[in-house]
Amino acid sequence: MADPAAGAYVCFEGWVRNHNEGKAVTSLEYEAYEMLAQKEGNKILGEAREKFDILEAACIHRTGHLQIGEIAVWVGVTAKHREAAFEACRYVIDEVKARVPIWKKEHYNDGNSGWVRCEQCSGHHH
Amino acid sequence: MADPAAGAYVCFEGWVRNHNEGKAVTSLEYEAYEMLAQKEGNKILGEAREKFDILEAACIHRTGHLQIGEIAVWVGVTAKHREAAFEACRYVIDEVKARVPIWKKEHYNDGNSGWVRCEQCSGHHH
Amino acid sequence: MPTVRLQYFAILKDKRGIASETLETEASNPLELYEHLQSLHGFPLSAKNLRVAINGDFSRMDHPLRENDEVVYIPPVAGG
Amino acid sequence: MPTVRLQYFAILKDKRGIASETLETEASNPLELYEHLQSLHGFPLSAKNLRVAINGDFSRMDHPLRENDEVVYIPPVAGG
Repeated sequence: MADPAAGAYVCFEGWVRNHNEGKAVTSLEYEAYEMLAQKEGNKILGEAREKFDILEAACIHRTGHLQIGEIAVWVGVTAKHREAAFEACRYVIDEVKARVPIWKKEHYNDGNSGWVRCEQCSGHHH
Repeated sequence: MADPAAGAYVCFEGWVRNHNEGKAVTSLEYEAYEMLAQKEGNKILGEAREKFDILEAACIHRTGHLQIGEIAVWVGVTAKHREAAFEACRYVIDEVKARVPIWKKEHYNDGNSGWVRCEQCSGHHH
Repeated sequence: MPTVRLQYFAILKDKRGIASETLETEASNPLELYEHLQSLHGFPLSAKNLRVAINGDFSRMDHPLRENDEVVYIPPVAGG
Repeated sequence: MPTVRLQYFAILKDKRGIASETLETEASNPLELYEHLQSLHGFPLSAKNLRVAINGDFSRMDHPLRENDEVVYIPPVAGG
């Protein structure tokens, strides 16, 4: 994303953390509907370029089984000035989390697991 | 800054860009009152840790002669959740720019140079 | 009766036990089809908590199903 | 008359032509000292655009100067 006109680079990384909503998490499993996830991700990046005075925006989301401390998602934005870079980076990660068809299953230290944001579902299962 | 409890990492990098206020910039020269810059920088990081629910905050500012595209300043923040990480990162860079005794001289492509934020000064000089 | 191809993800894949299937359906739209599948497989999500994609694009739940449509139900997403 | 050590940065260093000096002064505080130096060296910044540090901490412009104080005038900063 190097650009001689860029004065600001803001990045967000989502790291697999060892807890969620009071539960000890041992690892995460991400699954994506890849084709639509790519399409929706690109749409979000295009929106960011339109809404904010930025030079470039990019995002990578991993899938599969990830351990504590691993990077699950990265967003990077360059801009002439920092305000737009911060706002656009925040916009991209918020929209990615809300709209892109990616799901995560948490594995807990008691051996159980559960799909996140699936509270309506029939509870956790082995 | 690795921490198993961290779910979010936000960073800001200030890059030397090739223009400022309509002028073509060829390089920058940073000068710091180092001892006070360190002290004031640490104070800002402490404030960030108090104000926001973060795990760690750090900042590095380079000095000397930097070329276009080089990193001049880096801020990194980890937190359980991204909101606090974004807010704290923004806070740190804003305060660093406003309070830390570091100055920059821009070198322009016409051979002139000038200290930034020194508009009251007697104009630019060879 | 159109023949459609279904792909399952996340909780729906776990419950169905397979990642995809092709079936002939009397349902005229994704909502009707989901309600039928839910009664067969005990999917724990109600249709109002789902989105649907047809042929790789988000679509309405009452969009008519056509022969060879690729249908994917999207449980609440949780990337990041 | 205290003897103080001055360090110059940025535009002030450029104008003064040296990075530091030690001098005896009749000025009772940093403001008076700056006004004296400004008249000698033609510093282009007025005192109201400066901050001052004494012995490595930000200080008031009317803080009394003491023997061996380290005085640094801080032009508008521009990090980042």
